[in-house]
Amino acid sequence: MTSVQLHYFALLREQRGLSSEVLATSATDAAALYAELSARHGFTLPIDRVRVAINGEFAPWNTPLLEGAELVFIPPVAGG
Amino acid sequence: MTSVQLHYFALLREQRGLSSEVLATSATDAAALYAELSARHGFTLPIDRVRVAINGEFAPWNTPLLEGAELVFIPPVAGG
Amino acid sequence: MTFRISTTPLDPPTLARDLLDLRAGAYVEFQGWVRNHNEDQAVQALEYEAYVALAEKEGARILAEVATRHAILGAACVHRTGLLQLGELAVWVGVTAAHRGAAFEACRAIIDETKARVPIWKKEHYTSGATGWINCATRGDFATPAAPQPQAGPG
Amino acid sequence: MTFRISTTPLDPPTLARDLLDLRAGAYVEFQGWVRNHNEDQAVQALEYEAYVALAEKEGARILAEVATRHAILGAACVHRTGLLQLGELAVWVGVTAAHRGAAFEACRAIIDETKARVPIWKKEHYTSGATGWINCATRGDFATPAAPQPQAGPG
Repeated sequence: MTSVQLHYFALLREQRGLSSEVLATSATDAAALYAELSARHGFTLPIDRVRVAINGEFAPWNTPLLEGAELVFIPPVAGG
Repeated sequence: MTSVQLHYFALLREQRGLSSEVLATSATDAAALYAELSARHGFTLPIDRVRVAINGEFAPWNTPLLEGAELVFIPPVAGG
Repeated sequence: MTFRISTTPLDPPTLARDLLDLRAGAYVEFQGWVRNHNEDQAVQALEYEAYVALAEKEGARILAEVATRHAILGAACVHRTGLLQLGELAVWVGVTAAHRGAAFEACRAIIDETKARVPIWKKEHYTSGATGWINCATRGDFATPAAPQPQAGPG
Repeated sequence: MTFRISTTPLDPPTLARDLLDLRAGAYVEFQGWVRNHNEDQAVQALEYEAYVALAEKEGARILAEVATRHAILGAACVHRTGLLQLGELAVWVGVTAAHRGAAFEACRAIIDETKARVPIWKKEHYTSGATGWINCATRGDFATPAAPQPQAGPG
Protein backbone atom coordinates (compact mmCIF):
# COMPACT_ATOMS: atom_id res chain seq x y z
CA MET A 1 0.00 0.00 0.00
CA THR A 2 1.13 3.54 -0.84
CA SER A 3 0.04 6.53 1.13
CA VAL A 4 -0.69 9.66 -0.96
CA GLN A 5 -2.13 13.10 -0.35
CA LEU A 6 -5.05 14.15 -2.56
CA HIS A 7 -6.53 17.59 -3.23
CA TYR A 8 -9.83 18.03 -5.05
CA PHE A 9 -11.13 21.01 -7.01
CA ALA A 10 -14.38 22.07 -8.66
CA LEU A 11 -16.65 19.23 -9.81
CA LEU A 12 -14.39 16.55 -8.34
CA ARG A 13 -14.34 18.31 -4.97
CA GLU A 14 -18.13 18.36 -4.94
CA GLN A 15 -18.43 14.74 -6.06
CA ARG A 16 -15.87 13.62 -3.49
CA GLY A 17 -17.45 15.81 -0.79
CA LEU A 18 -14.16 17.11 0.55
CA SER A 19 -11.12 19.17 -0.47
CA SER A 20 -8.24 16.95 0.61
CA GLU A 21 -7.51 13.58 2.11
CA VAL A 22 -4.65 11.22 2.81
CA LEU A 23 -5.28 7.83 1.30
CA ALA A 24 -3.63 4.42 1.35
CA THR A 25 -4.00 2.75 -2.01
CA SER A 26 -2.86 -0.38 -3.81
CA ALA A 27 -2.96 1.46 -7.15
CA THR A 28 0.49 1.63 -8.69
CA ASP A 29 0.02 4.62 -10.99
CA ALA A 30 -2.09 7.78 -11.19
CA ALA A 31 -4.49 6.31 -13.76
CA ALA A 32 -5.26 3.29 -11.59
CA LEU A 33 -5.85 5.57 -8.61
CA TYR A 34 -8.30 7.72 -10.60
CA ALA A 35 -10.15 4.56 -11.67
CA GLU A 36 -10.31 3.37 -8.07
CA LEU A 37 -11.68 6.70 -6.83
CA SER A 38 -14.13 7.04 -9.73
CA ALA A 39 -15.63 3.67 -8.87
CA ARG A 40 -15.82 4.51 -5.17
CA HIS A 41 -17.21 8.06 -5.45
CA GLY A 42 -19.05 8.07 -8.76
CA PHE A 43 -16.90 10.67 -10.54
CA THR A 44 -18.69 11.52 -13.79
CA LEU A 45 -15.64 12.78 -15.70
CA PRO A 46 -14.00 10.06 -17.82
CA ILE A 47 -10.24 9.91 -17.41
CA ASP A 48 -9.64 11.27 -20.91
CA ARG A 49 -11.17 14.60 -19.83
CA VAL A 50 -9.03 14.86 -16.71
CA ARG A 51 -5.33 15.59 -16.21
CA VAL A 52 -3.22 14.81 -13.20
CA ALA A 53 -0.67 16.91 -11.35
CA ILE A 54 1.85 15.24 -9.05
CA ASN A 55 3.84 17.26 -6.53
CA GLY A 56 2.70 20.52 -8.13
CA GLU A 57 3.40 19.67 -11.79
CA PHE A 58 1.37 18.19 -14.61
CA ALA A 59 2.43 14.55 -15.01
CA PRO A 60 1.68 11.58 -17.28
CA TRP A 61 -1.08 9.24 -16.15
CA ASN A 62 1.31 6.30 -15.99
CA THR A 63 3.53 7.99 -13.40
CA PRO A 64 4.16 5.43 -10.61
CA LEU A 65 2.76 6.41 -7.21
CA LEU A 66 5.45 7.10 -4.65
CA GLU A 67 4.91 7.18 -0.91
CA GLY A 68 3.92 10.66 0.24
CA ALA A 69 3.17 12.03 -3.25
CA GLU A 70 0.67 14.88 -3.57
CA LEU A 71 -1.85 14.35 -6.37
CA VAL A 72 -4.42 16.64 -7.91
CA PHE A 73 -6.88 15.50 -10.55
CA ILE A 74 -7.58 18.42 -12.88
CA PRO A 75 -11.09 18.63 -14.37
CA PRO A 76 -11.47 20.47 -17.70
CA VAL A 77 -10.34 24.03 -17.00
CA ALA A 78 -12.50 27.07 -17.64
CA GLY A 79 -10.75 30.26 -16.66
CA GLY A 80 -11.54 33.62 -18.18
CA MET B 1 -12.75 84.28 -60.38
CA THR B 2 -14.10 82.12 -57.58
CA SER B 3 -13.72 83.03 -53.96
CA VAL B 4 -13.02 80.09 -51.63
CA GLN B 5 -12.12 79.63 -47.97
CA LEU B 6 -9.01 77.55 -47.23
CA HIS B 7 -7.85 75.88 -44.01
CA TYR B 8 -4.36 74.45 -43.64
CA PHE B 9 -3.11 71.74 -41.30
CA ALA B 10 0.22 70.23 -40.31
CA LEU B 11 2.97 70.41 -42.93
CA LEU B 12 0.83 72.45 -45.33
CA ARG B 13 0.00 74.96 -42.59
CA GLU B 14 3.68 75.41 -41.89
CA GLN B 15 4.61 75.69 -45.58
CA ARG B 16 1.79 78.18 -46.19
CA GLY B 17 2.63 80.08 -43.01
CA LEU B 18 -0.98 80.49 -41.93
CA SER B 19 -4.03 78.46 -40.87
CA SER B 20 -6.78 79.90 -43.08
CA GLU B 21 -7.33 82.38 -45.81
CA VAL B 22 -9.97 83.53 -48.25
CA LEU B 23 -8.69 83.38 -51.80
CA ALA B 24 -9.91 84.44 -55.23
CA THR B 25 -8.78 81.94 -57.85
CA SER B 26 -9.21 81.22 -61.52
CA ALA B 27 -8.78 77.49 -60.88
CA THR B 28 -11.91 75.59 -61.82
CA ASP B 29 -11.43 72.47 -59.74
CA ALA B 30 -9.67 71.42 -56.51
CA ALA B 31 -6.72 69.84 -58.32
CA ALA B 32 -5.98 73.01 -60.25
CA LEU B 33 -6.18 75.04 -57.05
CA TYR B 34 -3.69 72.73 -55.31
CA ALA B 35 -1.33 73.05 -58.28
CA GLU B 36 -1.65 76.84 -58.18
CA LEU B 37 -0.92 76.98 -54.43
CA SER B 38 1.93 74.47 -54.66
CA ALA B 39 3.65 76.63 -57.26
CA ARG B 40 3.10 79.78 -55.21
CA HIS B 41 4.08 78.44 -51.77
CA GLY B 42 6.45 75.59 -52.55
CA PHE B 43 4.35 72.77 -51.08
CA THR B 44 6.55 69.67 -51.06
CA LEU B 45 3.75 67.10 -51.06
CA PRO B 46 2.83 65.89 -54.55
CA ILE B 47 -0.92 65.87 -55.19
CA ASP B 48 -1.07 62.07 -55.18
CA ARG B 49 -0.14 62.08 -51.47
CA VAL B 50 -2.79 64.65 -50.57
CA ARG B 51 -6.57 64.42 -50.35
CA VAL B 52 -9.07 67.24 -50.46
CA ALA B 53 -12.14 67.91 -48.33
CA ILE B 54 -14.80 70.31 -49.54
CA ASN B 55 -17.39 71.71 -47.16
CA GLY B 56 -16.41 69.23 -44.48
CA GLU B 57 -16.35 66.04 -46.59
CA PHE B 58 -13.72 64.20 -48.56
CA ALA B 59 -14.25 64.97 -52.26
CA PRO B 60 -12.78 63.97 -55.63
CA TRP B 61 -9.99 66.19 -56.94
CA ASN B 62 -12.00 67.09 -60.05
CA THR B 63 -14.81 68.62 -58.02
CA PRO B 64 -15.62 72.06 -59.56
CA LEU B 65 -14.95 75.02 -57.28
CA LEU B 66 -18.09 76.83 -56.26
CA GLU B 67 -18.22 80.35 -54.85
CA GLY B 68 -17.86 80.31 -51.06
CA ALA B 69 -16.71 76.69 -50.83
CA GLU B 70 -14.53 75.68 -47.87
CA LEU B 71 -11.52 73.58 -48.85
CA VAL B 72 -9.02 71.66 -46.80
CA PHE B 73 -6.03 69.89 -48.31
CA ILE B 74 -5.28 66.79 -46.25
CA PRO B 75 -1.62 65.75 -45.93
CA PRO B 76 -0.91 62.04 -45.27
CA VAL B 77 -2.54 61.31 -41.94
CA ALA B 78 -0.68 59.90 -38.95
CA GLY B 79 -2.96 59.47 -35.98
CA GLY B 80 -2.29 56.99 -33.21
CA MET C 1 5.90 39.35 -16.42
CA THR C 2 3.65 38.21 -13.58
CA PHE C 3 0.67 35.86 -13.51
CA ARG C 4 -1.29 36.02 -10.31
CA ILE C 5 -4.47 34.61 -8.78
CA SER C 6 -6.35 37.15 -6.66
CA THR C 7 -9.08 36.60 -4.11
CA THR C 8 -9.86 40.34 -4.06
CA PRO C 9 -11.30 42.68 -6.73
CA LEU C 10 -8.99 43.78 -9.55
CA ASP C 11 -8.32 47.45 -10.27
CA PRO C 12 -7.15 47.85 -13.88
CA PRO C 13 -5.47 51.28 -13.51
CA THR C 14 -3.38 49.97 -10.62
CA LEU C 15 -2.47 46.83 -12.54
CA ALA C 16 -1.60 48.78 -15.70
CA ARG C 17 0.74 51.09 -13.78
CA ASP C 18 3.32 48.31 -13.43
CA LEU C 19 3.58 48.10 -17.21
CA LEU C 20 4.45 51.75 -17.88
CA ASP C 21 7.48 51.83 -20.18
CA LEU C 22 8.77 54.78 -22.20
CA ARG C 23 9.84 52.40 -24.98
CA ALA C 24 6.22 51.29 -25.43
CA GLY C 25 4.02 52.81 -28.14
CA ALA C 26 1.18 50.34 -27.67
CA TYR C 27 -0.70 49.01 -24.68
CA VAL C 28 -3.44 46.39 -25.15
CA GLU C 29 -5.64 45.26 -22.30
CA PHE C 30 -8.20 42.47 -22.05
CA GLN C 31 -10.85 42.31 -19.36
CA GLY C 32 -13.14 39.32 -18.90
CA TRP C 33 -16.41 40.40 -17.29
CA VAL C 34 -19.14 38.29 -15.73
CA ARG C 35 -21.91 38.52 -18.30
CA ASN C 36 -25.59 37.94 -17.74
CA HIS C 37 -25.92 34.97 -20.09
CA ASN C 38 -24.12 31.93 -21.44
CA GLU C 39 -25.45 30.12 -24.44
CA ASP C 40 -29.18 30.54 -23.85
CA GLN C 41 -29.19 30.64 -20.07
CA ALA C 42 -29.57 33.68 -17.82
CA VAL C 43 -26.62 33.88 -15.44
CA GLN C 44 -26.78 35.43 -11.98
CA ALA C 45 -23.23 34.97 -10.68
CA LEU C 46 -20.01 33.07 -11.32
CA GLU C 47 -17.84 31.16 -8.92
CA TYR C 48 -14.15 30.76 -9.75
CA GLU C 49 -11.83 28.29 -8.10
CA ALA C 50 -8.13 27.76 -8.80
CA TYR C 51 -5.35 25.37 -7.98
CA VAL C 52 -3.30 28.42 -7.11
CA ALA C 53 0.26 27.02 -7.01
CA LEU C 54 -0.01 25.26 -10.36
CA ALA C 55 -2.12 28.05 -11.92
CA GLU C 56 0.55 30.65 -11.18
CA LYS C 57 3.30 28.32 -12.43
CA GLU C 58 1.48 27.48 -15.68
CA GLY C 59 0.49 31.14 -16.12
CA ALA C 60 4.12 32.25 -15.79
CA ARG C 61 5.05 29.70 -18.46
CA ILE C 62 2.40 31.15 -20.78
CA LEU C 63 3.76 34.68 -20.34
CA ALA C 64 7.31 33.49 -20.98
CA GLU C 65 6.28 31.56 -24.11
CA VAL C 66 4.31 34.50 -25.49
CA ALA C 67 7.26 36.82 -24.86
CA THR C 68 9.50 34.61 -26.98
CA ARG C 69 7.00 34.56 -29.87
CA HIS C 70 5.98 38.24 -29.95
CA ALA C 71 8.05 41.44 -29.74
CA ILE C 72 6.57 42.67 -26.48
CA LEU C 73 8.07 44.72 -23.68
CA GLY C 74 5.88 43.63 -20.77
CA ALA C 75 2.89 41.42 -19.97
CA ALA C 76 0.86 40.56 -16.90
CA CYS C 77 -2.28 38.60 -16.09
CA VAL C 78 -4.36 38.46 -12.93
CA HIS C 79 -7.34 36.13 -12.44
CA ARG C 80 -9.96 36.46 -9.72
CA THR C 81 -11.31 33.60 -7.64
CA GLY C 82 -14.40 33.48 -5.45
CA LEU C 83 -18.03 34.41 -6.07
CA LEU C 84 -18.38 37.18 -8.67
CA GLN C 85 -21.48 39.19 -9.46
CA LEU C 86 -22.66 40.33 -12.90
CA GLY C 87 -20.37 42.95 -14.39
CA GLU C 88 -17.43 42.06 -12.13
CA LEU C 89 -13.95 41.70 -13.54
CA ALA C 90 -12.86 38.04 -13.63
CA VAL C 91 -9.57 38.29 -15.51
CA TRP C 92 -7.27 41.08 -16.61
CA VAL C 93 -4.43 40.91 -19.16
CA GLY C 94 -2.14 43.85 -20.02
CA VAL C 95 0.60 43.89 -22.66
CA THR C 96 3.02 46.59 -23.81
CA ALA C 97 5.05 46.66 -27.02
CA ALA C 98 6.81 49.16 -29.25
CA HIS C 99 4.19 48.45 -31.94
CA ARG C 100 0.53 47.55 -31.73
CA GLY C 101 0.58 44.34 -33.79
CA ALA C 102 2.67 42.47 -31.25
CA ALA C 103 0.66 43.87 -28.34
CA PHE C 104 -2.69 42.72 -29.80
CA GLU C 105 -1.41 39.28 -30.76
CA ALA C 106 0.32 38.64 -27.45
CA CYS C 107 -2.68 39.79 -25.42
CA ARG C 108 -4.95 37.48 -27.39
CA ALA C 109 -2.53 34.56 -27.03
CA ILE C 110 -2.25 35.05 -23.27
CA ILE C 111 -6.00 34.94 -22.65
CA ASP C 112 -6.48 32.04 -25.09
CA GLU C 113 -3.76 29.95 -23.46
CA THR C 114 -4.92 30.88 -19.97
CA LYS C 115 -8.41 29.62 -20.74
CA ALA C 116 -7.05 26.44 -22.31
CA ARG C 117 -4.34 25.45 -19.83
CA VAL C 118 -4.47 27.15 -16.46
CA PRO C 119 -6.16 25.14 -13.67
CA ILE C 120 -9.03 27.54 -12.96
CA TRP C 121 -12.64 26.41 -12.88
CA LYS C 122 -15.88 28.31 -13.30
CA LYS C 123 -19.27 27.41 -11.93
CA GLU C 124 -22.24 29.27 -13.35
CA HIS C 125 -25.17 30.12 -11.12
CA TYR C 126 -28.25 30.53 -13.28
CA THR C 127 -31.24 32.67 -12.42
CA SER C 128 -33.25 29.44 -12.54
CA GLY C 129 -31.37 28.31 -9.41
CA ALA C 130 -29.41 25.64 -11.27
CA THR C 131 -25.62 25.63 -11.32
CA GLY C 132 -23.05 24.10 -13.63
CA TRP C 133 -19.28 23.66 -13.78
CA ILE C 134 -18.33 24.90 -17.25
CA ASN C 135 -16.75 22.31 -19.55
CA CYS C 136 -17.53 19.51 -17.08
CA ALA C 137 -20.88 18.34 -18.41
CA THR C 138 -20.76 14.65 -19.27
CA ARG C 139 -24.22 14.36 -20.78
CA GLY C 140 -24.33 17.67 -22.66
CA ASP C 141 -27.29 18.75 -20.59
CA PHE C 142 -26.56 22.27 -19.42
CA ALA C 143 -22.96 23.41 -19.48
CA THR C 144 -20.93 24.42 -22.51
CA PRO C 145 -19.13 21.71 -24.47
CA ALA C 146 -15.65 20.86 -23.28
CA ALA C 147 -12.80 22.70 -24.96
CA PRO C 148 -10.23 20.49 -26.70
CA GLN C 149 -7.98 18.98 -24.06
CA PRO C 150 -4.54 20.55 -23.87
CA GLN C 151 -1.52 18.28 -24.14
CA ALA C 152 -0.34 16.76 -20.91
CA GLY C 153 2.84 18.14 -19.45
CA PRO C 154 4.20 21.63 -19.14
CA GLY C 155 4.98 23.87 -22.04
CA MET D 1 -20.33 54.54 -30.33
CA THR D 2 -18.48 57.84 -30.05
CA PHE D 3 -15.31 59.09 -31.69
CA ARG D 4 -13.94 62.24 -30.16
CA ILE D 5 -10.94 64.53 -30.41
CA SER D 6 -9.76 65.82 -27.04
CA THR D 7 -7.45 68.71 -26.24
CA THR D 8 -7.13 67.53 -22.62
CA PRO D 9 -5.54 64.38 -21.10
CA LEU D 10 -7.45 61.11 -21.41
CA ASP D 11 -8.43 59.06 -18.35
CA PRO D 12 -9.00 55.42 -19.37
CA PRO D 13 -11.14 54.35 -16.36
CA THR D 14 -13.49 57.26 -16.97
CA LEU D 15 -13.69 56.48 -20.67
CA ALA D 16 -14.24 52.75 -20.06
CA ARG D 17 -17.12 53.43 -17.69
CA ASP D 18 -19.38 54.44 -20.58
CA LEU D 19 -18.97 50.98 -22.09
CA LEU D 20 -20.14 48.95 -19.08
CA ASP D 21 -22.71 46.43 -20.27
CA LEU D 22 -23.99 43.35 -18.43
CA ARG D 23 -24.29 41.50 -21.74
CA ALA D 24 -20.53 41.90 -22.32
CA GLY D 25 -18.11 39.12 -21.42
CA ALA D 26 -15.12 40.76 -23.07
CA TYR D 27 -13.61 44.24 -22.99
CA VAL D 28 -10.55 45.05 -25.11
CA GLU D 29 -8.73 48.35 -24.84
CA PHE D 30 -5.95 49.87 -26.90
CA GLN D 31 -3.80 52.74 -25.71
CA GLY D 32 -1.29 54.50 -27.94
CA TRP D 33 1.52 55.98 -25.85
CA VAL D 34 4.16 58.51 -26.82
CA ARG D 35 7.28 56.37 -26.98
CA ASN D 36 10.87 57.53 -26.72
CA HIS D 37 11.94 56.44 -30.19
CA ASN D 38 10.75 56.02 -33.76
CA GLU D 39 12.79 54.04 -36.20
CA ASP D 40 16.28 54.88 -34.98
CA GLN D 41 15.64 58.36 -33.64
CA ALA D 42 15.26 59.41 -30.00
CA VAL D 43 11.95 61.21 -29.55
CA GLN D 44 11.36 63.89 -26.94
CA ALA D 45 7.70 64.84 -27.52
CA LEU D 46 4.88 64.54 -30.05
CA GLU D 47 2.58 67.19 -31.38
CA TYR D 48 -0.84 66.12 -32.68
CA GLU D 49 -3.10 68.26 -34.80
CA ALA D 50 -6.55 67.35 -36.16
CA TYR D 51 -9.12 68.64 -38.58
CA VAL D 52 -11.63 68.13 -35.81
CA ALA D 53 -14.95 68.29 -37.67
CA LEU D 54 -13.92 65.83 -40.37
CA ALA D 55 -11.93 63.64 -37.95
CA GLU D 56 -14.96 63.10 -35.74
CA LYS D 57 -17.17 62.44 -38.78
CA GLU D 58 -14.73 59.94 -40.31
CA GLY D 59 -14.13 58.36 -36.91
CA ALA D 60 -17.86 57.85 -36.39
CA ARG D 61 -18.01 56.13 -39.80
CA ILE D 62 -15.19 53.80 -38.77
CA LEU D 63 -17.02 52.80 -35.59
CA ALA D 64 -20.24 52.20 -37.52
CA GLU D 65 -18.48 50.11 -40.17
CA VAL D 66 -16.66 48.01 -37.58
CA ALA D 67 -19.92 47.43 -35.72
CA THR D 68 -21.50 45.99 -38.84
CA ARG D 69 -18.56 43.60 -39.42
CA HIS D 70 -17.98 42.36 -35.86
CA ALA D 71 -20.42 41.18 -33.18
CA ILE D 72 -19.66 43.94 -30.71
CA LEU D 73 -21.86 45.64 -28.14
CA GLY D 74 -20.08 48.99 -27.80
CA ALA D 75 -17.04 50.87 -29.07
CA ALA D 76 -15.46 54.25 -28.50
CA CYS D 77 -12.30 56.08 -29.51
CA VAL D 78 -10.79 59.31 -28.25
CA HIS D 79 -7.68 60.93 -29.74
CA ARG D 80 -5.61 63.65 -28.08
CA THR D 81 -4.31 66.75 -29.81
CA GLY D 82 -1.65 69.18 -28.66
CA LEU D 83 1.90 68.70 -27.41
CA LEU D 84 2.36 65.36 -25.62
CA GLN D 85 5.29 64.28 -23.50
CA LEU D 86 6.90 60.83 -23.37
CA GLY D 87 4.58 58.25 -21.83
CA GLU D 88 1.45 60.31 -22.41
CA LEU D 89 -1.69 58.72 -23.81
CA ALA D 90 -2.31 59.80 -27.42
CA VAL D 91 -5.23 57.59 -28.39
CA TRP D 92 -7.63 55.31 -26.54
CA VAL D 93 -9.95 52.66 -28.03
CA GLY D 94 -12.39 50.55 -25.99
CA VAL D 95 -14.63 47.76 -27.29
CA THR D 96 -17.13 45.45 -25.58
CA ALA D 97 -18.56 42.20 -26.93
CA ALA D 98 -20.20 39.05 -25.67
CA HIS D 99 -17.10 37.10 -26.77
CA ARG D 100 -13.44 38.06 -26.90
CA GLY D 101 -12.76 37.27 -30.58
CA ALA D 102 -15.02 40.05 -31.82
CA ALA D 103 -13.72 42.50 -29.21
CA PHE D 104 -10.06 41.94 -30.19
CA GLU D 105 -10.74 42.11 -33.92
CA ALA D 106 -12.92 45.20 -33.70
CA CYS D 107 -10.46 47.05 -31.46
CA ARG D 108 -7.63 46.31 -33.86
CA ALA D 109 -9.72 47.38 -36.85
CA ILE D 110 -10.68 50.66 -35.19
CA ILE D 111 -7.11 51.71 -34.46
CA ASP D 112 -5.89 50.53 -37.87
CA GLU D 113 -8.59 52.47 -39.73
CA THR D 114 -8.14 55.50 -37.50
CA LYS D 115 -4.45 55.66 -38.32
CA ALA D 116 -5.14 55.16 -42.03
CA ARG D 117 -8.09 57.48 -42.58
CA VAL D 118 -8.75 60.03 -39.87
CA PRO D 119 -7.32 63.53 -40.51
CA ILE D 120 -4.93 63.68 -37.58
CA TRP D 121 -1.27 64.59 -37.98
CA LYS D 122 1.73 63.90 -35.83
CA LYS D 123 4.94 65.89 -35.62
CA GLU D 124 7.85 64.26 -33.87
CA HIS D 125 10.25 66.38 -31.84
CA TYR D 126 13.58 64.59 -31.67
CA THR D 127 16.11 64.97 -28.89
CA SER D 128 18.48 66.23 -31.59
CA GLY D 129 16.27 69.31 -31.92
CA ALA D 130 14.96 68.31 -35.33
CA THR D 131 11.24 67.81 -36.00
CA GLY D 132 9.30 65.92 -38.62
CA TRP D 133 5.69 65.48 -39.71
CA ILE D 134 5.19 61.72 -39.86
CA ASN D 135 4.34 60.28 -43.29
CA CYS D 136 5.03 63.65 -44.94
CA ALA D 137 8.67 63.22 -45.90
CA THR D 138 9.15 63.64 -49.62
CA ARG D 139 12.80 62.70 -49.81
CA GLY D 140 12.77 59.78 -47.37
CA ASP D 141 15.26 61.57 -45.16
CA PHE D 142 13.88 61.43 -41.63
CA ALA D 143 10.21 60.58 -41.24
CA THR D 144 8.58 57.18 -41.64
CA PRO D 145 7.48 56.13 -45.12
CA ALA D 146 3.98 57.14 -46.14
CA ALA D 147 1.21 54.65 -45.46
CA PRO D 148 -0.73 53.52 -48.53
CA GLN D 149 -3.17 56.27 -49.49
CA PRO D 150 -6.76 55.56 -48.50
CA GLN D 151 -9.42 55.77 -51.21
CA ALA D 152 -10.88 59.20 -51.78
CA GLY D 153 -14.42 59.78 -50.61
CA PRO D 154 -16.24 58.77 -47.47
CA GLY D 155 -15.97 55.16 -46.37
